[in-house]
Amino acid sequence: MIAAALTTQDVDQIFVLIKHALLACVPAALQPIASAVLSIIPILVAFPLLFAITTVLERKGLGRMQNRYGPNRVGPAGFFQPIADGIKSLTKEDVVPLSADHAVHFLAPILLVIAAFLGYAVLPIGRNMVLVNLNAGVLFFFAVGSVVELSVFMAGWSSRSKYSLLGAMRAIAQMISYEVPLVLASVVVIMQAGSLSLVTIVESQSGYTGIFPHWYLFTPWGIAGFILFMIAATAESNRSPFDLPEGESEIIAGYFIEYSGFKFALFFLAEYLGMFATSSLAITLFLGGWAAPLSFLTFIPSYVWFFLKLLVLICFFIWIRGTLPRLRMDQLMGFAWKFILPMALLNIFVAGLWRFLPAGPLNSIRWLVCIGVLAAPCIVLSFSLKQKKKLLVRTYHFAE
Amino acid sequence: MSTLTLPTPFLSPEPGHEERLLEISMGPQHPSTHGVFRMNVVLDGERVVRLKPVFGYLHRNHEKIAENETYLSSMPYTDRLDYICSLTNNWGYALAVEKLAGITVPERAEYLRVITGELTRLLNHACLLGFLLQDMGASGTPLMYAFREREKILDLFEALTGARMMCNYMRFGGCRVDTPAGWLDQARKVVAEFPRFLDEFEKLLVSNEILMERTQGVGVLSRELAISSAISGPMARASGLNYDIRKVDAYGIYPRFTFRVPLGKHGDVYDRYMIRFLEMRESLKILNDALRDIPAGPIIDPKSKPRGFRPKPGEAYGRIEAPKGELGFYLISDGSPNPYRYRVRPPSLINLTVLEDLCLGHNVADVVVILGSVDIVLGEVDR
Amino acid sequence: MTAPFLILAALAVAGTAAAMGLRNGVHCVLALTVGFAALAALYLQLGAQFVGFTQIMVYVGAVAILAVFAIMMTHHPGLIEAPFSRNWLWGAVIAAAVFATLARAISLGTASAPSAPPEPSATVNQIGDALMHRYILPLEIVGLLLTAALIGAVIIAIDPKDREESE
Amino acid sequence: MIGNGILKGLAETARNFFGSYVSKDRLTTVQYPEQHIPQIEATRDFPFLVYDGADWESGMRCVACQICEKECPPKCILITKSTDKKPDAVGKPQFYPAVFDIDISVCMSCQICVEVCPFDAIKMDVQFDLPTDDRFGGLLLDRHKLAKSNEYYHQIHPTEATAVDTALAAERAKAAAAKAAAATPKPAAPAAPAPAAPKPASSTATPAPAPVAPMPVKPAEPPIKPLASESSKPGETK
Repeated sequence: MIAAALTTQDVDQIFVLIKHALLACVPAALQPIASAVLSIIPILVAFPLLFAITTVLERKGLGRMQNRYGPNRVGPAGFFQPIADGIKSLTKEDVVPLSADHAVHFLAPILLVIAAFLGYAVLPIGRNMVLVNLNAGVLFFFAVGSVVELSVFMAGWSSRSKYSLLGAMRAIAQMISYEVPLVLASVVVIMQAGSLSLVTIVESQSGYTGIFPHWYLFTPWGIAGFILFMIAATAESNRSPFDLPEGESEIIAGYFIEYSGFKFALFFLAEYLGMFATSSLAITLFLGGWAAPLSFLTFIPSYVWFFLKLLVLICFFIWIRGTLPRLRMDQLMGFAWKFILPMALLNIFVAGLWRFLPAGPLNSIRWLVCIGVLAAPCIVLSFSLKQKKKLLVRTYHFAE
Repeated sequence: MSTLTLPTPFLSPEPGHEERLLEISMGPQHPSTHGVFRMNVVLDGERVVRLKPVFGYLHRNHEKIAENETYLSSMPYTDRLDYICSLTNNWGYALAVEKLAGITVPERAEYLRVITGELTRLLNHACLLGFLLQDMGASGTPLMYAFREREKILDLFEALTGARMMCNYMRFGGCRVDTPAGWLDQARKVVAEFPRFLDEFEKLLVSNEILMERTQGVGVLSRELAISSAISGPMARASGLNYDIRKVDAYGIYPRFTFRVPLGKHGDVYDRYMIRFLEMRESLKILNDALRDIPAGPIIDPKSKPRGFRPKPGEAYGRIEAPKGELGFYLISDGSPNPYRYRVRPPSLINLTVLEDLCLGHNVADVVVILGSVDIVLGEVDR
Repeated sequence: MTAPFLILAALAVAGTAAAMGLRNGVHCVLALTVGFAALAALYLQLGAQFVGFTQIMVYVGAVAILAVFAIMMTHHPGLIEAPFSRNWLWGAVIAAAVFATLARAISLGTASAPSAPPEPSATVNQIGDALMHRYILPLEIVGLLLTAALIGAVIIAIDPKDREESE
Repeated sequence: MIGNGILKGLAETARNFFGSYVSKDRLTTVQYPEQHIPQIEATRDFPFLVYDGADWESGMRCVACQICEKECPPKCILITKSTDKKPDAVGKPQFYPAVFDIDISVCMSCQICVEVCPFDAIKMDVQFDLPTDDRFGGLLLDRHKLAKSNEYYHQIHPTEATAVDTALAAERAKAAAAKAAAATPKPAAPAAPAPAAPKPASSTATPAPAPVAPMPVKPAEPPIKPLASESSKPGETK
């Protein structure tokens, strides 16, 4: 009976409706607090759960790419593995180095996790499902992201270990370097949408032409911006091939080498939360947020689309991790400052060009011009590398 | 951060910079030191200013033990030198003893030695490339592919010798057992399928830009330094040194096979990587020929006996082209059942001597990659 | 004076006071960061989102990190040997003078008038408009200055050996 | 064009990802406690002592000659000779080991003892799951623990065991003939009749296996410890 009464719109808004129903039971004086709690709890549940699922997916996916099974012992097809891991990390001894700065050492993982969670406050997870619709949502997101750097430094410095210090230095340098292109890559969207509010940005992409959506991805600057954003996001969340701060084969675990037990798990949690958050931002900025990819698919609830898109991006991250070797520190910085940053600036120029070039019948010319401007430096770079005989597959001669 | 003063560094930092140096100890417990190897690295930022290799954590007194054992009893110990390539170690030792005692090897045994030796080269190079990429942070994917292929070769070894890694297969004057029925066919199948792995590997990583960026121009070993430091094996050949003992000494029946020796030009990590890659293709040629031509016949010289083996007084140095380089065994006999002197020339150790020269001025991350490209096995370095 | 304001103000004062009082340099910076964050929260409370988030981004994300790096680069990371100068009396006099000036300015200013807080009207759009129209020249000058500083920093950072090679 | 190699690599890992669901060749993992790889006949692990007949003590082939003790590279064998004698596998009265210990925590499975044994008394086992919670005693196997029947030997190394039996039967026949020639009133009664001694296929006395059996041999349910899996087919997850 209830199922019959529910329209697709109700299903779409079911969490919002439940929240309102629950709020009605609370005395009016407590309603602001209750509202906040009811909004925060789903996020505190959903994303750590996603973290748990991702760890299994990642291990199984990597395993399959490497022609292994991956974890398959705990629960059905190994999907209860995170529970076992969680119990393990909770019951492990918490070793703190004797010379460590205990207070800072203790605070670092907590601050890191808090910072990682804060970013979700402005992300619209579904239609009408955003914690706070801030006027300067994008700015808030990046501001919170900068707190991560500080906590990484706290972790690395307070451990009093050379490896952690090296790892923290690498991490901070990398995060600061890639934050610039990350922001610049999102600036194009802000320019187009004319707002820093993520809700407005999603709404501005919500129309359809025929069955195809108006995502910013389907513009030249959108594609370029998305690629640049994802590269920067990979680096920002310390994922392979930019996982130098952890650099397992070089500096073992980087800034959290001296952590054990649950604190170690917190670092992993924060890292994955950061990855989800930046991916979510990418979805919001370029992939239409919670909007359905084709107009006739709108009957599926918006939050389902959001998480599906997120899963696709996560799988892409896993795929990249299974394939590529790691860059070196100087190459990483060079890549950020010499390639990604100029390309992001060029992309802003292209976005302006796109805005002022006439649309309509000359649309294809607009496309060609924009793509040409973006592709030219890449082609020049490839050509000049060839001229300099760099990055070439060499030929070898043989002695009989 | 520890401070230290430098006596006479190779690459001296700017004056006043000494205090900023960071000395870190990589190893003996470290994910990418290939065993229990330690490097005391002095860093200026992330740049290596000094590097001191520390080894001996795996020292097992191999040479002294061998001097107190019979000749035959040392054979299983040679398995444990370079524990990835036990069969080539066996071969080197058997060759030295055969030289010492003047034993000949029957034809079928020679073929079996070539087949097992080249299979060993395949698995060593495949694993090395996997490990090298693991050191570069490729999350184990190439390594797992290499291990998948290695498994097939190890199955062959187990069927032939009874053990997967510690084969203990060769004897003075031949080999211990003949091939079981169907072994040669299975070996042919493995060899025929191996190029598929090489193609896969090539597609996966040979043209990868990140790999090239990481390896080209890193850890350059000049031809002159390679010669003056007695570097051998793929490492020397990557520096353009045409020195392959299979060609130079023409030991065993190698002259019967046509194969080419790939030579590098730059001597950097990328060349060392590619030379090994190309060598695998050449090994496959040898294997195809050997598996086609292997004759029937005895597998061990009838004069060779397991008990009471006493070579006449004298000395001998037998060497082979092991996958890692020139593996030599030097023996002095005084006519007793034990060698009077037993000495191994391990390719890993001697190739490792240039590590500091290769690493200076590079990054910590490069140190790991350079060490990986030297291809060491600590069982052999420390003995 | 609402409760959130009191808490945040207390946090800001405590953070900055700890930054002066702590003996460990890195601890000082971390305490200062707490002060910055509390200040940012105060801005947010006043409805100035842009300023608040910029405060976090610039001060917590950049300035604190910069300060930390500066401390690490000095010879003795960690302990500061003599945190109190012998001329502390002069410091106290100057601090008192500054406080008196500011207090007088505030007490004379219009802000002290106990009127209802104005509606927060400075949206991001308006700030952008103001920067791009009215204050375009100062903005460009600041941008040029920062670019020059950036290039200068890069030149200083280049290794002398590399510089010789490139020349 | 830059980025080409990276895309090629991505395509390759994707191919392997899907390939691992389709091709057995790609997913070679054997899930150990449930699955076992087929036993390879030549496999060797730790030595054991062969006995003929039903009684391990009287049927033991070892004559305590101590050659293996001397030749053992890591010196993990300890033998004490008996004071009295008992008939050996051929029927001659011989010493027997009063103590025969192998410390398998020292043993390196090199098979030298098997090679040097003139009596085919010590052979290599295939059993590898020998965990124990007793660090010192548990891994020190005495002669009772080491003694395994000839039937077991046939199960784990059929080709080799057949060759050994053939050679032993020939020697026994020779010994019987010698005894008959010496006109002893009592005919030789071997301590243990060779179990189903097959017809001599070759007259060589070396234990070189004749290339008869196909290479990977699955033992037909050995009585000691089932090595073959009883559970799911390989390639299946739980």
